[in-house]
Amino acid sequence: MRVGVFICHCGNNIAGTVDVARVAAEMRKLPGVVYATNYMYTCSEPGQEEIKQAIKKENLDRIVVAACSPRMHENTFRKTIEKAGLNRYFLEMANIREHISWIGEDKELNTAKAIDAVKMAVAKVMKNKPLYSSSFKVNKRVMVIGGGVAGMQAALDCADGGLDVVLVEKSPSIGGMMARLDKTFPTIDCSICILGPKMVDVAQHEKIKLHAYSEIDEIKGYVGNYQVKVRKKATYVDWTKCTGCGACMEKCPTRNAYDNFNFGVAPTRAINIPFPQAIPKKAKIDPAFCRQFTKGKCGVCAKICPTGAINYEMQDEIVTEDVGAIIVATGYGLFDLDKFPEYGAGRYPDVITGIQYERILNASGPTSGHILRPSDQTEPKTIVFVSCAGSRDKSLGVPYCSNFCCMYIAKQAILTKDHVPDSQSYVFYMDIRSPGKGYDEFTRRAQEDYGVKYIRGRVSRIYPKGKKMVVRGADTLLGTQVEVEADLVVLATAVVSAPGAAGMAEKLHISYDTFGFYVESHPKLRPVETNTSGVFLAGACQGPKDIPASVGQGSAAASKVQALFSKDMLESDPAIAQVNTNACVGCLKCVRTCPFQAIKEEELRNGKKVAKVIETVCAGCGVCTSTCPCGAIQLQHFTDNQLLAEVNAICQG
Amino acid sequence: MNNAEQIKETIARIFPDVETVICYQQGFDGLHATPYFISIPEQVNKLIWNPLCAQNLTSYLPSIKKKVGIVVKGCDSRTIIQYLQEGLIDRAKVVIIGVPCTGVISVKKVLREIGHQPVVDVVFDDNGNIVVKTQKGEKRLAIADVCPDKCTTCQYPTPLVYDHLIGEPIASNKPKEDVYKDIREFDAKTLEEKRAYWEKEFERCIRCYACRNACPMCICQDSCIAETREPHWISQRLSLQEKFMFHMIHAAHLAGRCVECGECERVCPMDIPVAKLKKKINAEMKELFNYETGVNPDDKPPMYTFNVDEAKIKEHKL
Amino acid sequence: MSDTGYLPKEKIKDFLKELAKDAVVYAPCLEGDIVLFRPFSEERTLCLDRPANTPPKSVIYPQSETLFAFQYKKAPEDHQKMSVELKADIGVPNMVIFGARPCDAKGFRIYDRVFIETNTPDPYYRKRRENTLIVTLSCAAPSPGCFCVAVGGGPAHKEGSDVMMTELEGGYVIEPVTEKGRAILGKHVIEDGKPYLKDAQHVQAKAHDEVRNPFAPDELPKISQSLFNFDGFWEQVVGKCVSCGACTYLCPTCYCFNITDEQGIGSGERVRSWDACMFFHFTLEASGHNPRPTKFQRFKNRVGHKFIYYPEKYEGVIACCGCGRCIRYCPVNVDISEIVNYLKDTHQELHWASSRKEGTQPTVGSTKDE
Amino acid sequence: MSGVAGKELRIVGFLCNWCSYGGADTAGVARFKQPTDLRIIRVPCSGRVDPLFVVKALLTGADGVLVSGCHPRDCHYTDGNFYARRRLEMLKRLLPFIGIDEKRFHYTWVSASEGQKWQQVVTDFTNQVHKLGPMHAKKESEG
Repeated sequence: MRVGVFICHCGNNIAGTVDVARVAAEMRKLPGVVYATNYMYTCSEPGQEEIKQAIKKENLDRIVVAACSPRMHENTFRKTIEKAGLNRYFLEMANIREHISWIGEDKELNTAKAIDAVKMAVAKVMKNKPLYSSSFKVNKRVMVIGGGVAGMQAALDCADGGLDVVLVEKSPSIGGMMARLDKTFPTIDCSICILGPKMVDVAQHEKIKLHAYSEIDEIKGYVGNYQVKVRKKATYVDWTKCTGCGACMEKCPTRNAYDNFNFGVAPTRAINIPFPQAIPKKAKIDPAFCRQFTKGKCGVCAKICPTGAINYEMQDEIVTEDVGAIIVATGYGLFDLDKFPEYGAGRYPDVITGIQYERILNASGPTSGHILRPSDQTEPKTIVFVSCAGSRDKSLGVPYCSNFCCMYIAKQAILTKDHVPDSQSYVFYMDIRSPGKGYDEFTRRAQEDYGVKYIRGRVSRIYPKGKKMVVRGADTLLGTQVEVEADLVVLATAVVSAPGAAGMAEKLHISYDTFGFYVESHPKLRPVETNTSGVFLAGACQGPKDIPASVGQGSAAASKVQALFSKDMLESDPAIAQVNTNACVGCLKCVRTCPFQAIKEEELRNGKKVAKVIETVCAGCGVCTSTCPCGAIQLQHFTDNQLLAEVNAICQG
Repeated sequence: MNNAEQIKETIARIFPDVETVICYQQGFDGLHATPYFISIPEQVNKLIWNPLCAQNLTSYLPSIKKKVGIVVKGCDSRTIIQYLQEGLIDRAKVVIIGVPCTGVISVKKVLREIGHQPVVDVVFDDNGNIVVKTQKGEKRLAIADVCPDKCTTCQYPTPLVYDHLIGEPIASNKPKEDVYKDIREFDAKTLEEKRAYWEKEFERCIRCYACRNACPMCICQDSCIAETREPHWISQRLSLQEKFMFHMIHAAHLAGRCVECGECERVCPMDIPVAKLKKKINAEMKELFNYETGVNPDDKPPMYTFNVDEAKIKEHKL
Repeated sequence: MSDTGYLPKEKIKDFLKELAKDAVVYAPCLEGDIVLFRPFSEERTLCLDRPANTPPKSVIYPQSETLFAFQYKKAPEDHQKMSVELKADIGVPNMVIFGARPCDAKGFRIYDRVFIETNTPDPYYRKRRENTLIVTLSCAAPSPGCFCVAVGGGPAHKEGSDVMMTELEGGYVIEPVTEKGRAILGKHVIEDGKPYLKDAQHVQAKAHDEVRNPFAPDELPKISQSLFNFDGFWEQVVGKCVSCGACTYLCPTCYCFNITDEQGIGSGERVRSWDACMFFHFTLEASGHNPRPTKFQRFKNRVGHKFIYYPEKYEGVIACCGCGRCIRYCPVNVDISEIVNYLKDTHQELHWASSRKEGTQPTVGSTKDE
Repeated sequence: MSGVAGKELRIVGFLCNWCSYGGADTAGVARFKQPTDLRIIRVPCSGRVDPLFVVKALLTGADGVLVSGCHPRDCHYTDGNFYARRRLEMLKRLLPFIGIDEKRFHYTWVSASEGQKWQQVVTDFTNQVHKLGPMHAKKESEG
């Protein structure tokens, strides 16, 4: 065996706190290691070239690269050695940057640790075996989960690229949060005016199949071959018959149903079409409010419906969609108002959230675009906006910035002035965050042209005084207490992960962070990929994002899918479980524990019963290997002997 | 003995439905019973049934492909149930002759009592005693005093599964809470004491693998990782470390599977209390998952399943 | 100096201490309820009233021994050049096995033929053997299952021993067997044993009569080849065998071994360790093929080795000393003497042959009575 | 021989690739300083960690072993860490029975985003093992 070891300086990142030359010198002493060197930037082109040259010149057959995390560059170096004629699995990486040089302060200890890490990698690489991928067919259909602006963009880009798209939307209409906004910053475009045509494009695109009011029940399979069970929730209206005429909604006797679309700013009917531009424009019954369901009698809509679309007996329907990739664009949620007792939110009708104010501003909203405060439907003259309502507050579990509130507050303040010229808006803020193109100019316009008063400080309490709401806070610039008597208070509530985000991640086998936002493959370089091959992210499900960023990610995710689908066949990861039929005793405990049902029983020609791995289904977790008592089923590249070699390298030296 | 006659009758009846019946015959001396494979009914006359019939015969079942009859005691029947849980035998291919048991004999304990003398004769009286005659005289021992430890806390004297039951079922008269009493007592020792104890015991191990091969749940047998190089868990050195590792492998692989038949301990030529490790794990399985091996064929062995929320597993704090 | 010595019982510890002055003395000691050969020291409890559970074979032929250690060395000036440095240590102290039984001592003679009396003697075994004095205690009574007299031995058989001791009421009569053993008589605590020799011989003769001979009236068992080669026979007689290694590891005459390289990073050891023909891995080939995949074939080999192959090679000497351990400690009490007895019986042969012809299951148990 | 004599003890870590190995990377990227004793073995999933690896390490020279995987429900392979949890809990309870302090073995869940938690886990566990001292030297003095 001829192992070559390459120790990367990573500039000063590693060499600063690890004596790389000494590590290389120690490696030269190891049997099997015939070449060890250190290099400034091993991942650079000349660095990779050096590896290739050394493989040829020194006749190396196994390579250890000690550098950054394998999560960063394992693939890079696998390709490098492959180009030099070695099997890609003859590479091992020792992570001496993230796990050593960056976290330890003592150079001597770091160096000793690096020596161990590389020694472990050498021990392991000597046990490595060449592995070969097999290829399998890709189902070139893509599923987009979430019909907000990010999901719509992704769906349209994929469909325009010729892919069949299945778009799944949880609510009765696509459009997401953007469909609810009045105008968009910093251009003050009408939100639905720019979104509406896109929604129609989605509805009319022959390559897009839309499942509205549907949820994901189960996802099975792997990249190229997912099977997704979609639950089409019962609407109690046969959408093949419903024309969206709205007659039912008009005649519905229940007038106090909660309006999800308007975030409860005003009630709606028990049967409703969420908004005029809804896609699909179909009615749906809310059984929590419908008298037919709560009282067992009514039937008004059924009588009134001209096409006989009402069906009170309707059940959820499960459909299975086979797709090759999934784009997740499930958006975000908003911080629960009840968590601000000191702001009286939820208790005082005139303390509302930013999104509710959007609906009040919106011409198709419950007030038809007139600014009327919820308590008495009068026009407010003094309006206070409270930014960071929850955001950047560790004690509330939201230490992060919600990204776009500063901007929409400025927009809402400007719009308020447009609607009510004699009004005065105040904004309590921590910092103004306006880094986008034209954004800072926009917040300045609010202050300079629209006379919005920005007060730097936090609001401590909001309480009623007669018809007014007293907003008490600090002005940290002046160092004084301030009190503003407001007619309406708008809280810029924190952006949180979408309800059920964690459960969705679990179905998708992707990671999510402490806050429920999905984790991308790399924060810089793989922003729309996930660690699960074939699953991509778009929009605010990954973290708070404004419209342009969401749209950009939608397109990015679509292009990733296009790239993935540009091949007819995909290469499988050969690091999967393999059965040694000589050693297998056929107890089939692995069949019980495999999370993917990737193992089945097989009868050999001599009648012996053994386990068999279904290669395309095995995901390479290795649960079977640690289940098998006789070591007969081994996860390739992470076999018992390979891991024992590492253990022994540490423990026995 | 009455039971012996009944067993013989039953065996005669189940031929030729079965090809073989596994029961006991007299071993090389009066103190030993040995497994007896009967393939024609006439052989049944050499069958014996007495408290020397301690061995758990069910170990042979998974390797036998043809239809087989077997004589089982209460404790042995747990193995069969565990096999069923794990799908290791086909119930339709086993005819179980269950015999309620009031306790068997530990030959090791008897030998200790008689000073390891060769026995001349062994008889059982009607009062639960074994009378052992040697060159140096006669010794009358209460079976209860020379039974294996497992009998002292036996909860299942009557087989839990059978096709034919010999005699009347017996209920256990041993308190359930005592089953793991020995484990609790041992656990109360200091870490140093426990470590020293095991090192002293395992040092004697000669790696003959009798404990493993006699274990009904050691299904790997020829593929046991204690002997393979691929994977290579332990070396051929005879160090304490290797012996310790072997016994940990044995214990870990029996986690939630050991039926506490005590075969491993019974057969150990070096008198190592190997069953204790497994019993400790069983005690934990009971505590963690309320799981008891070999009592319900529909149970799932706890190491091959999970609950999303584990009621008894708390996250460990540092 | 007399040819016979006598060791009063009360002086036995002094004797051992005297022996221990220039040798490591292995003696049967009580550990819990079992008896093992251990380096003797004051704290240990000597146990001579029954044969030890394990024979003393590991003293001379350890269960696992390092043949040599190896280390890879890199040339300091050129790391591409590597050499292997070997280190073998066969330095062995003087040893005494005290209290072996005649069968145990006879076992070493089985090994001697294989490891010493050959063109390629084994230096490790030879060195230990040469450095070891074997002081044997004759058996006053048989142990459960033993049958030494049936395989050419006896309770006072002297082959393999350097010294033979015979227990009398007050002490041990000491008869040197070899020149090496004769030196014992010069030890301080040893008295003149001539007056006791007759008594000792009487004890020995009495014991000889008490040992069972399962093969009687034959002097040595003669095995019927046709039955030996009939698979059905083995399937019947060893169906209950669990294929463990207790019989072989406790056997004073089993000597099969395995050689493995136990490797670390940059160094390792070549280890010789006992193997057991009852294990599947004993004959497992690298290809995965196993010429003896079943326990029946393996058991047949064990009997064959002891009663056919070894005698064929070494002048009719049976490689079994009849100590009975494999019977006593077998988890399922497989009785090798019973099996050999079947094999030598010509009537049995006829029976097995006829049952084979009829295609019926031959049955051991029922024919034994016929 | 791992561990700088006198300064370090030998601690072996088994980290799942998707969460905890990433969490350790995140901690590194953020330069969260940690004790240097830990040697990390990357495994695809905590479900790959046979408890016997832990035993092997502890018996052959490790003073402490740390296993870390994805949080329950967040396993990249759905169920791997659920199996790991049962197996490792079994081991945790068995160790004191054979005379090994269960504090020498810790299993926990750290996600790829929890760099800070990782720093805490490594620091606390290393301190805990140091408090117990070297396992193998102690054994010699016992014997």
